[in-house]
Parts: sequence; structure tokens; C-alpha cells
Amino acid sequence: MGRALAVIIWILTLGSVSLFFVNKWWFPTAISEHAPALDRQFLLTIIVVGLSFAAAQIGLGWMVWKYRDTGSTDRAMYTHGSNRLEVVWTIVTAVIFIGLAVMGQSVWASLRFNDAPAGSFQVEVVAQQFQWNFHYAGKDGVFGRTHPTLIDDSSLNFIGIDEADPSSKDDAVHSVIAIPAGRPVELTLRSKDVIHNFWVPQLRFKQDLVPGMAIKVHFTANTPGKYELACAELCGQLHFKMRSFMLVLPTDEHSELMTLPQDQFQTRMTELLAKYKLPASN
Amino acid sequence: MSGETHDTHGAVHRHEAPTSFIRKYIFSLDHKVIGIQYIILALVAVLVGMTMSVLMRMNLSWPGTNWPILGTLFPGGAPGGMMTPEFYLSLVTMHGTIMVFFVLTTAPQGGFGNYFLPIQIGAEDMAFPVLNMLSFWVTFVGFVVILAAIFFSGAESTVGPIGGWTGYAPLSALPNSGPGQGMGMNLWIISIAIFCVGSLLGALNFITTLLNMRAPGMSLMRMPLTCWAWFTTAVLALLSFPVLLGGGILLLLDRTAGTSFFIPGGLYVSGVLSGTSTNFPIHTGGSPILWQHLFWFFGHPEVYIAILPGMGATSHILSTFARKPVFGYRAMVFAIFAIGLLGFFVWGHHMFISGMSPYSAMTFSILTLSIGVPSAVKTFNWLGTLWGGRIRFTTPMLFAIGFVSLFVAGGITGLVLGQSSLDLPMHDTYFVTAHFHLVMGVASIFGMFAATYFWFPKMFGRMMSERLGRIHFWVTFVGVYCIFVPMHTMGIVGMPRRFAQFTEYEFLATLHPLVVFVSIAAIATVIVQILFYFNLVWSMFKGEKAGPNPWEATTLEWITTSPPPHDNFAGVIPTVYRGPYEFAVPGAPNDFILQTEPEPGTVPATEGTGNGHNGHRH
Amino acid sequence: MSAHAEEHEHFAGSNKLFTSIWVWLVVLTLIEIGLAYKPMSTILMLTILLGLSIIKAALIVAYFMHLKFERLSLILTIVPMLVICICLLFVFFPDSFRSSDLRYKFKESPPAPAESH
Amino acid sequence: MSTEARAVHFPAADWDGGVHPYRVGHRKLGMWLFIVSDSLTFSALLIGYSYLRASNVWPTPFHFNPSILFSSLMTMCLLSSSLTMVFGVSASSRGDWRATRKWILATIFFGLAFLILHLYEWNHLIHEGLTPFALPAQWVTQYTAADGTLPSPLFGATFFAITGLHMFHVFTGAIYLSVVAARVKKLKHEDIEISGLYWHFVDLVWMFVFPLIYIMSVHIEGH
Ligand code: HEA
Ligand code: HEA
Ligand code: CUA
Ligand SMILES: [Cu+2]
Repeated sequence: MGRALAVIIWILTLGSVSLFFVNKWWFPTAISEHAPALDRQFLLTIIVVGLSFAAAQIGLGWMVWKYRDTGSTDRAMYTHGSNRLEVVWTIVTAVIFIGLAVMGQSVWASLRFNDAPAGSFQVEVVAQQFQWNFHYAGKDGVFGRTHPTLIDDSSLNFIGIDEADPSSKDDAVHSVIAIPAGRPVELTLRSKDVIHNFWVPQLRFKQDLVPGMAIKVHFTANTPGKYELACAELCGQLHFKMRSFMLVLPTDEHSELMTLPQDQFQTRMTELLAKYKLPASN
Repeated sequence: MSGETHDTHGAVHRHEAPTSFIRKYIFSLDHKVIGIQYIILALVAVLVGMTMSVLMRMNLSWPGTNWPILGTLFPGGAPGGMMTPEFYLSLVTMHGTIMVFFVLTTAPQGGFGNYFLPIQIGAEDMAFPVLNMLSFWVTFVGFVVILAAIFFSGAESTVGPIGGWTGYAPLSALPNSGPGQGMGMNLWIISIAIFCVGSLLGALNFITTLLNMRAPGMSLMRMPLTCWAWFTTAVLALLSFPVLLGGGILLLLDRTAGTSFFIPGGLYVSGVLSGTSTNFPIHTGGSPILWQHLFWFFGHPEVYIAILPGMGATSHILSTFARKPVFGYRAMVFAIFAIGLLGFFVWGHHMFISGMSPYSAMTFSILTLSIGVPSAVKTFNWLGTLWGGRIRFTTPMLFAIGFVSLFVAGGITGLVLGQSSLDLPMHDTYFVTAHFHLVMGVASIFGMFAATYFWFPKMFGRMMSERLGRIHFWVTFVGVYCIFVPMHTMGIVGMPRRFAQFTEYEFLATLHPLVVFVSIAAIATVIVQILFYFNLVWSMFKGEKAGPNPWEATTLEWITTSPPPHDNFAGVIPTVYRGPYEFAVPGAPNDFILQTEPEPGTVPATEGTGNGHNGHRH
Repeated sequence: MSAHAEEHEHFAGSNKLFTSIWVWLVVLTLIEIGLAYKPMSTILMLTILLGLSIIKAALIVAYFMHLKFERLSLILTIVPMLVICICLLFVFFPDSFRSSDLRYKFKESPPAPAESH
Repeated sequence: MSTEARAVHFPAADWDGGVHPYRVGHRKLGMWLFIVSDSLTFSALLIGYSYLRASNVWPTPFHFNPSILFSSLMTMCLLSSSLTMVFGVSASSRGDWRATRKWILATIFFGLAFLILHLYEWNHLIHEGLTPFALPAQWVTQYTAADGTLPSPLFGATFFAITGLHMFHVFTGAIYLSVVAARVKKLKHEDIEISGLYWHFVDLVWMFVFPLIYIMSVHIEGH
């Protein structure tokens, strides 16, 4: 029995660990500025915990193998433990864990402790059950006034843009987010109804859109292309259908798109969506 | 003045059991009966929860399939046999709620704790028998209400609430935010509130009992680790449930009294602007994050409430069947306490990306990883307990070892999630689902399995079938690894939680084989649980008779008959002379010494440690 | 079970003592009410009020609820865990200020400048 | 006992089992634990109140008459009821159950006075137009912030939720005490003491509700 159990534990450990080596089942290739650091931290953590996982399981297996009751008459060793050991492994694990925690903070700090660099591209995101609305300021770079009383889904004014406001004349609203490559982007995240979450796996980035709050986040996407955008916070029955795309465009293509008036903007978007292909899932 | 002792001490002084069926089995005041009632409640609840999990898996891996039976069973949820997304979500919500509250907060604490804490400290009953009975029946009412929530959702399609077990506002606060969010949501909240009351009544009962009713000689450091675990759990429950209760009251007011504690202004839900319609009154000023704080302030301690009793049982059983004292008893006690204490300092790790202040997030992140330390210490001590033992592989031992394995597997991923930066890609993906199923979904459950197999002889006077038990263990152990380890991979690829289908997204396509594999594993595992239930019922009547101490264990529950008499010790309160895990004592007649066995000379409350005899390394 | 309660029927503290405590409580309350009409910064007022309330609570717990006359061990069991939890609840506040800073302000009148918070 | 109470060290015997380590019976310890738990419920609500108040424009509408006047009277009632209660308890420790009953009845009287005043004051506010979900019209105009932000209706929500829950506690306390008063002859001293604990706790909670909800919302001219 003891041997069998040990072997099973070891097999399960091996199987579990090996799953993490199938690179078709790994992160999609990252496209954002902060991603490499984050991936490095993730890899480090996974290695540390993976090793300790393996160590702990192998140790466990070894114990049950070696110390199984072989029917011999001699008794188990009589000990109540060792204070020195306790102190040692407490300190060791404390160092490892706190160390990991502290190292993990740098990425976080770079993303959250500072405002977006000046001149970053602005998009206002207004999520709703179950669709994304991305509000672009247009040529003048000024967002037109929006007000909930003006919201009217039936006439496709999803975010309640005030047509009377001159600065809203050149604004565009689209369900796809188009951002420039290599230039910092600042999103202002809002929600019309319940909590949603802006999640693009390739960005290694996620943030809740909390109703009543306008949360500002910033990141830089480097590789042009089309990426899937998901809602990652339970927001109701069609949560799983709340999907859209993120277009990362070469700067010239992007600025050209942004200067287009409303109608052309829409058609241009459709073209671009057709032009770019989703990354072949690795 | 010296402490007055229990007047029952010494003199024989029987409490006779009530005779009428009602007083004996239904509204019983006997902590043993109440404990069994709790366990039965958990066993029923877990059946519901498991069934739901199977339905969920079926929907995930074979979306759009027609299951005629479902069509007939849930005409609203699966019209024509095809599950609707809202039905799936209500399954998720109910699965989570029932499993966390009505399985893992009842069986370990209310069930085994109720039955064995008084016996293990040498008391005749809990401190407040009537309160004890009340706690159970209150909890029972809560269970009935939660079941009702599935069927009286108020929406035309009969599904339960779809807000997830965390009930995030405003989704949970707005009746018009989706099907099932009407009456069903109200019932869900009410059920949780009732449950809170039940558990905190239970908690103060536990604490009082343990502090006030220990038998002579049962010093704190002579208590079995199970008692320490139950005690800490009770403290956690006492301090965390009231906060959820407060939050629940506010949420209910938001839904019924038109207040807006958790509802900000200017919302536009399903075509209606707040304030422009009678069924969507004006709301303003509330904060969704406040609900998350209140919920998780309870929520994180809750998860330790779920696992601490399992840890206690594991330590207890490992030592018993390794025939060896627990390695580092004191360290274990400190670890339990540290986990309990730190458990209150880390709730924010569920809210890293919720819009919470990034600075609090950083603090929470560091505190969260430090809570891994006591857990690690416990793991190492479990290994230390096995080290140099003479391990007897009975079924409870198998499950206890399984607990250690699974707890490590689940726990370490917590260290990934605990880093705020790594939580950016990981939050609300199946990586989280994998994490908490391994620790809570199965480690804690394995603790309960171990406890059941271990204490069944004491509870019913008969052994459970070892053969069935072994089969049950092997399949479940392998099964749960197959179910929950692949979920990590899904999470890394980026599969979000609470998705009714994955067919929408291309980057998830590569995962389809895994999804199917998991579902098959899950269904197999769940089916095998039938063995467990059969084993329970069969052994109750047909199992071989068990003596008072079938496992040759040392603690107080083994000095009395199986099952114990109404007053546990036939009227003679035992006196305790030594520590709880005195196995393999050199020179002793047999390799275990009961706690009640006197010894010439006085015994210190706990043995010295590390005094290097028996080839100890130093 | 607790039929065999403690023997010490004697209940420490004289009615004179309790009355004086009561006087103190009344005085503190009057001070609080008086404060209400003193123009001062909200924060200052809040701190003073809470300070006074804590003193009053302490008096009630110590004398009326008799905790002062209980064993130190009981005090150490009950007070710290409560205090710790209550202090922890204060961790909510950064997010309170945050949610008011980040609250989305709908501009009532066009034309409007670029949206800000 | 008093010497016991001052004993700072914990003689091992206290914790070695077979004794009540605090020299306190089950019921009393249980009541203390219940109080700990219950005070956390109130803390949660009060923290929630402060949280929402700090992130909203909050009206400060309480005029001296009636709100502050009444709430102060109510405070006095509760304080006095605590005093009579403690008199009752010490009377029972002297075994003088007549005095005990007398004092407990006095306590109930003050408790009921508190309730009546409180309900009157609620009634007054409701008539002014305060509800859990809306402020009286003139408050809205009066307390709109400089930047045009309206005062938050959460004022009513938090007010009714917290004072309501407290009122409920006073009410149950009064019932509890009347039972005690009725059975005072049969009850042990400790049981009287326990009922006292609960009552003082209700008083204690008010010591925080009063300043936070009332004093902090006093209307000051020229505001
Ligand atoms: C029994 C229940 C239980 C337990 C014990 C734990 C234990 C831990 N949990 Fe878990 N957790 C949950 C139940 C549990 N959790 C649930 C239900 C959720 C999801 C809620 C929801 O959103 O629905 C969750 C979610 C969750 C999150 C949020 C994820 C997200 O939503 O984004 C985080 C983040 O920090 C986290 C962290 C931790 C940590 C650090 C521990 C630590 O306590 C783990 C400590 C254990 C170990 C560290 C392993 C043993 C140690 C060793 C083997 C030593 C050797 C190891 C090394 C040297 C590395 N958990
Ligand atoms: C105790 C907690 C527990 C347990 C046991 C389980 C068991 C299982 N869970 Fe559950 N699950 C949760 C807690 C639990 N889960 C929670 C909290 C959520 C989140 C909900 C939300 O998102 O809101 C969740 C969500 C969840 C999801 C994600 C849904 C989604 O996000 O879309 C999935 C998906 O497959 C899943 C599957 C399963 C499966 C297949 C099982 C099992 O069927 C595996 C096999 C079963 C067992 C091994 C247990 C058998 C136990 C006994 C027979 C009794 C034990 C003995 C005694 C009580 C004495 N669960
Ligand atoms: Cu939007 Cu999920
Ligand atoms: Cu947690």
C-alpha cells in the first residue's frame, strides 16, 4: 500500500508539473511594455512554487514509502520535534515568500502608482450589459459631453453623447478599441450598469470597470495586430458573449483613422478589422 | 480561592437520555445527535452541489447539446433540454454558495466539531445545549431558503440568482439586472443572513465550551490539535460572520427599501435609467467596492474556517496511524493561531483589480504571502510526523495523506495569486478556480473524508468497509487531480471564470480537449462518491462491530464506549495526565498511551522538544 | 450545565462609585453636545467626539459591565480581538476617498472641457 | 475575589482544566462573546456609514429642537437606565431581590422612554419628508454643495438602518429584562448580571451612534 501510494503521488506530481511545459498551453505572446517584466516574475514564481510543490510531494511520497509499517515489532521513533528545525524552516519560507512578494511589486508600481505619461492616447471606455463602447475624442482631442439622461440604446446613442456639444461633433464611438502601437494609452474606464472587466490576455492586463467610478489606467502596446478583448467580471447572463477586439495600429495608420469623420471612421474600422488577423494561437 | 471544579467530577452522576423519538433524534439537545444532524445536512447539501457541478461541466464541454431529461426537470432553465446561460450561472452561484456555506462550514465545525470537541476535552455536552440545537435548526432553515431561491427566482424562467457566490453589487443589488436577480436574489441574501446567525451562535458555544469545560488535567497544551483547530475556527466565525451579516442587511435594504448603499448614481440598466421607472427607483451615492470589502472581510476568514478543521483532523490522524507523536506540537498550535490571525489581514487580495487603492493592494499582497509561512510550517510538520513512523495505511490515513498532498498543490498557487502584479493576468481565470478547488474543494473535503472514516466507528459502533473505502480513495484522489490541475493551464491561457461557454473566443479553442477531459474526470469522480454514501449506510447496519478503541488511539474519545453514552463518559468525568499523542513511548507496555493513563510523578503540560533521543538528528 | 455558577456572589463596586461614573458619563455627553455648536473643522470635531466616546465606552465596560473587576485573563481574551477587528475595518477608508475622487461627474451644461476628475 | 481580580500572573492551575479559567460561568462568558460579535455588526454598519459619508455630500440638518434635544434626552435615558441596571445587579448580589426587581423595572422604564422619544423623533423626520431613499426637498436645496453636487439620500438610509437596528436591540433588551424581572426570585445572581451586560452593551453602542449620527449632523447657522 505504502509503495503504491508513493508511486501514485509521484506520477501525479510528474503529470501536474509536465502540464506546465506544454507551451501550446501557455500565455499568448505578450504585446505590452510591462509584460516582459511580469512574465519574468511569473516564471520565477512558478519555478519557486513548482520546485517546492515537487519537493513537498516527493518528500511526502518518500515518507510513505520508507516508513510504511512493515510488520516489524520495533516502534516508531519517539520525538516531539525539534525547535531548531521549526525556526529554520520558518525563516527560510518567510524569506522566500516575502522576497517573492516584494519582487512582485515593481510591475504593479510601474502600472498603478503613477499617472499616464503626458501625451498618451486617450480613450473613454463605457461598458454595459453586454457590449463595449469606446469613445474617441476625434480630431480636436476633446471628448464631447456625455450624460446618462441622453443615453438611448434604441437610437444607438449608447453612452449618451450630447450632439449639442460642439466638441462632440467629431467624436466617434465604436465597439472596437483602436490604439496606437508603441505610444502610451490612457483608458478612462466607466460602466453604465454593473461591474465589468477589461481583459486582453496579450496585454497581461486587467481592470474592473466599476459603475459610478471613472478609473484611469495606462499601458503601452507595442506589436500591431488584432487581439480578442474579453469581459472578465461576472456581469449577467451574457457575460460570456461580451467580446470585442483590440486593434493595435501603426501610429500613422492610427492617427489617420482618428482624424476621420464619424461615417468614414466606421467603414475604415471595418476595413481594418478585416485587414488584421487574430494571432495564431500558439 | 482556588478554581472550583465541576461538581460532576469524581462522583458518578448520570444524565439519562430522553426517550421520546422527537426529543431524542429531531430536537435533541445532545451534541452528538446534533453533530450527526449537521453531517447529514452537509451530505445532502454536497449531493446537490455535486449534481450542479456535473451539470456545469456538461454545459461547458458539450455546449448546445440537448439533454431531454433536463428539459423535463428544469423547463425554465433548460427549455427543450438545452441549458440557458442564466441557468448555468445560477448553477455556478448555487454550487458555490451551497458548497462553501452548507458543506464546508457545517460538516467540519458544526458536525465533527460538535460531536468530538466536548468528548475530546472530557466534557459531558456543549456549554449551551439549547443554543446548540437552535444553531442547527437555524442553519437548516437557511438551507431550505437557499433551495427555495432556485425555484422562486421571480423571473419567468425558473433559475436561481446569477450573481455568483460573492454576490457583487450592483449586479446583486438591482432586481432588473438579469433573470433570477429578483426574488431569488432576495432569498439568497436572506439565507446567508440566517446562516450567519446560526454560525455565530454556534461559534460562541464552541468557544465557551472549550475554555470553560475542559476536564481536570486537560491543559491547553494537552488538547488534541483538532480542538485547537475547532477553537480557532470558532473565533474566526465569531468575528467574521457579523460583518457579513451587516453587509447582508444593507444589501437587502438596497433591494427592498430603495436605499443605495452599494448602488452609484446614473445607472442605465436593461434600457431603463435609474429614477425614470417605478421598478427602477432613483439610486445615487453608493459604492460597489464597499460591498466587496464587507464581503471579503468575512470571505477570507471564511476560507480558513473551511480548512482549519480539516488541518486539525489531518494532524490527529497522521499521528495516530504513523504511531508517532505529532512533530512540533507547539509549532502546530502557533501555526494554527497565526493562520487564524493573519487570515483577517489579507482579504484585500480578492480585490486587487477591483479599483481598490493600489497602495492597500500592495500591503495586502505582502501580508498575503506571509500567511503562506504558517501553512508551510504545518506542511513541514506533517511530513515530520510521518518521518520515522510506522505508517498503517487505513482509509482515514490514506485520505489524511491525500489532504497534505492536495493542500500543498492548492496552497502554492495562492502564492502566485497573492502577488498583485501576477493577479493582473490571473484574476477571475480558471487559475483561481483551480487554486480554490484544490485547497477548499478537495483538500478540506479530504479532511472530512478522513474524519468520517476515522470517527465513524466511534459514532456508530461499527467499522466502515475498508475495501470500499480504499477504492473510493484511489479513484477520488486521482480524479480530483485530473479535474483541477488542468484548470491551472486553462487559467494561464486566459480562460475566464463564470463563462457559460468558451466557443465565443478563438484564443480558447486550443483548450477544448482539456475542457472535455476535465468534465469526464469530474463525472467519473462524482459517480464514485456513490461508493462513499453506500459505504456509510451499509456500514451503519452491516459493518463489523467496533470496540471502544479500534485504532489504538490516545485521545479521550477512545476511552468511552462506541457509540458513547448520552453523557459521554457514563457520568465519570475523566482526568487527564499527559499530552494527546503519546505513541511509541520507549519502555511503555504498548505503543500508545491514553491521555487518562496516570503516570508516577507529575507530567508537565507538554513534553520538552528536540531533546535528541531515539536517533533524533540532533 | 452552568448550574454550578461561580460562588463570588459579591459584586464589587459601591453604588456611590457607580453614581459618580454616571455623573462622568453625563458630563462627557454634555461636552459632546456643546461641541456640536462650536465651529471647528469636521476632522477635529470627529476626533474629539470619538475620543470622548471611547472614554465613555471604556467607563461603561469597566464599571457598569464590571470588566475592571474581572480577571485580567478575561479582559485580555475579549478586548484585543475586538479592537483588532475594528481597527482593520478602517482599511476601507482609502477606497472611500478614492471613490469620491474618481466619481464620474456628469457635466450638466455644454460646452464642456476635456473630462477630468 | 477582588484580590483574584488584581492577580496579574496566570497561575497554571487556571488553564489546566477542571476549572473555569476566568472564574466566570458559561452563560456570562457566552454573553461576553455574543457582545463581541454583535458589536462587530454595529462596527460594520458604522464604518459603512462613515465610508459613504466621506465619499458623498452629506446634509447636516439636525436642529437643536427637536432632533438634538430629543437625542440628548434619549442619551440621558439610556445612561440612567444603565445606572439603575447596575444598582439592580448589585442589589441582587446582596440577595435583595425586591430591590433588584425595583431597579430592573426602573431600567425597563427608561428603556421604554428611550424608545418612545426615538419613535417620536423618527416620526418627526418622516413628516419632514426623510425616507430611506430620499431627503426632504428643502434639505436638498439647502445642502447642495458649492459645485452643484446634491446632498446624498444615503443620509436617510444610514440613519434609519443604524438607529433602527439599535432600536431593535433596545426593544429586545426591554423584553429580556421584563422576563428577568418576572423571574427575579428564581434567577441566580449571575443571570441578573448577564442581563445587565446585554443592557449596558445596548447603551454602549448608543455612545457611538449618538455622536456619529446626531452630533456630526448638527445644523449650524451660516453653514
Ligand atoms: C480552504 C480554502 C482556501 C485556502 C486555505 C486558501 C489559501 C490561500 N489563498 Fe485562496 N482562495 C480561496 C480559498 C482558499 N484559499 C477561494 C474560495 C478563493 C476564490 C474566491 C472567489 O473569488 O470565488 C480564493 C482566492 C484567492 C485569491 C484571489 C484570486 C483572485 O480572485 O484573483 C488569492 C490571492 O491572493 C488567494 C491566495 C491564497 C493564499 C496565499 C493562500 C495561503 O493560505 C496558502 C498557503 C499554503 C501554501 C503556501 C502551501 C503549503 C506550503 C508549502 C508546501 C511550503 C513550501 C512552499 C514553498 C517554499 C513555496 N486565494
Ligand atoms: C467546498 C467547495 C467546493 C467543492 C467541493 C466543489 C466541487 C466541485 N466543483 Fe466547484 N466551486 C466552488 C466550490 C466547490 N466546488 C466555488 C466556491 C465556486 C465558485 C462559484 C462562483 O464562481 O461564484 C466553484 C465553481 C466551480 C466551477 C467554475 C464555474 C465557473 O466559474 O464558470 C467549476 C467548473 O468546473 C466547478 C466544478 C466543480 C467540480 C467538478 C466539483 C466536484 O464535483 C469534484 C468532485 C466532488 C468531490 C470530491 C466532493 C465530494 C464530497 C463528498 C461526497 C462529501 C464530503 C463528506 C462530508 C461532507 C462528511 N466548481
Ligand atoms: Cu461584462 Cu462580464
Ligand atoms: Cu482569500
